[in-house]
Amino acid sequence: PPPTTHHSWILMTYHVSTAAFEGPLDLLLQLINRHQVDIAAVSLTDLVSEYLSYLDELMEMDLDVTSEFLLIAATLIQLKAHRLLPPGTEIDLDEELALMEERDRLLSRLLMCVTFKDVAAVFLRRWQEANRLVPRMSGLDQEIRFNPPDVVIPVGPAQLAGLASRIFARVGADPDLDHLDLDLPSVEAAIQELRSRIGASIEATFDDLVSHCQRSVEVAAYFLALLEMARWGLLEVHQEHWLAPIMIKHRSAPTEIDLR
Amino acid sequence: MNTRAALEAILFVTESPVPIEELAEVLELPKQQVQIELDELAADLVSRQSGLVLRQAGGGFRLYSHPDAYPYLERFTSSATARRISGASLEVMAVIAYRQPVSRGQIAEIRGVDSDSAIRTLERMGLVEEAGRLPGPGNPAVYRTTPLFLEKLGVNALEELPPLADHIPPAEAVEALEETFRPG
Amino acid sequence: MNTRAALEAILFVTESPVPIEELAEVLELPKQQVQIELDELAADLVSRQSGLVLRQAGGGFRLYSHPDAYPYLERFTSSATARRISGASLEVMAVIAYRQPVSRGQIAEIRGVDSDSAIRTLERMGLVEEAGRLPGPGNPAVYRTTPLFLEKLGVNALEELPPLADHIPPAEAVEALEETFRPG
Repeated sequence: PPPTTHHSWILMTYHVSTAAFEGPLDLLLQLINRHQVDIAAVSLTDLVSEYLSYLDELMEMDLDVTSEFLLIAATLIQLKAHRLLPPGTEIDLDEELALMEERDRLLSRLLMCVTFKDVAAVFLRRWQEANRLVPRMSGLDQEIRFNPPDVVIPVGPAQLAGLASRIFARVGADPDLDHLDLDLPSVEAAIQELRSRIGASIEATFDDLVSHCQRSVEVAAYFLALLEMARWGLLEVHQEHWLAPIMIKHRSAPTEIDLR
Repeated sequence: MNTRAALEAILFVTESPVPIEELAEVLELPKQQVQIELDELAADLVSRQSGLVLRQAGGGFRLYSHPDAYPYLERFTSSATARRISGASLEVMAVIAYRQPVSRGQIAEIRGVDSDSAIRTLERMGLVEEAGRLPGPGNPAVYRTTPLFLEKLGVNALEELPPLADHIPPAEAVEALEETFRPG
Repeated sequence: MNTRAALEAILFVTESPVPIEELAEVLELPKQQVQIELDELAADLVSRQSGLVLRQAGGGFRLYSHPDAYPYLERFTSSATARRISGASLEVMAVIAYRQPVSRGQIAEIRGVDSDSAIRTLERMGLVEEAGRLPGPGNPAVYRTTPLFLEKLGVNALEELPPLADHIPPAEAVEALEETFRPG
């Protein structure tokens, strides 16, 4: 086999380990990337079934499944169906052409998406560099006023009103925390820590486990870690009622066989 | 990085004078040592005829532009760079125009980011001004737009500003905002 | 006051990079002379291991704290709090940078996902701004990058951004992708 020295190309700069994806194109790219050890084609059959199972999961969770998701699913299914046709099957030329067109559109969108992701990685590096260079923001420090004739407001009344509307609308919009340095704790780190802290045969409450946390985001990270570990069967989680303390029990090895 | 350089960087970026105790803490040095470094930095600025000076004011230390630079800085205010109203300043102007009188804290709350330096710049430009102080802790200043603002925008009175018809924020958000606007 | 000192003072108070032409005008010196002074100031900052650096980006010159001083600065100014930026915001920033002026719809089309919240974040950070509206139903706004964006990316003009063509996946990779999606 060829040496697999280089990483898969699609998300060269994006390492994604969880199921967090942004939209259908991103999901598709991640699935391709996951299967791609070297630069080689990925099995269409695997890709389609994985994509569809994610789609199922999203619908079950009642998440916002946009028409984009379904459109791409339809194209994928058609492509796969086409491959499964026995040789010599009569094909409708119009349908064939339409499918080719859909396929090319999907391909070019994927390539465009990858291209922008790649350049975004360059932006990130530069952004991080620039952030370490701090400019002074206090402006003039001597009592100097601007010459009134020099002052120019670069917008008209209508634009100013539009700007004000947007600002006030933002107040009610979903909070985005991008611009804050929250130093968010990672769930993975919380899992590591919980694993080492919850040794064998320990019973604890969630409050005990997070007593050292100072911020609610840290508590949230531990909570997510807890859910994840419960899902893996490493922990047993129990709560009497919704205000009661969350009890956590360590489960030794999931390989233990119940003989009863 | 040596202590002098770190000290210089801190005194450069700070927006208000830094007490020596805080410098000592950040640099992890005894106060006496910090004082020596401060004295040396000040002397160095003087000896190499720098355009900056180190001054002790308001209970702390900070770098300032040299008083002799005044004529240059005055001329600089007429330059396109200094006159350009940044996106941040424009936003602050829009908030003040439609919510006046409004305090720094309320502006920061609405924009979601600290807006002090933008307010200062607009003040220097003569587009906004203090319009009294709120009762309550700290007696925060409130700001309003000036006649120059109206003139430059090309309207005769505040009543002529176009109404904010679109983008009505959801009811809870309005309530939360009004809560923060209630003085006292 | 000597030229160097005046230059230092201007670069100290400015709130955005100053083009060399403006420095020449304020200092009343030919551009070449100003360039020499800038070079000397930059060299001087390096040689005396200053905590400040002179940088050319965003079409002009400005003083910044030295990168190594960063760990000391966070508590002194809000502009030193590292602005984290999400992958989504970076991608939207890239799309706007290379496709400007571009509408929300076009951005969503390229990314395959609604990008409104990332656009809002970038707007709030002052990295992108509205650049007018398209004719047609709903008059959708189009966006462009701001001078702050150039300053942050360390370039002087959009043309200095890395060519998008350099980031298209290699031919073998495209072939592999085509192979995957071959229907028959």
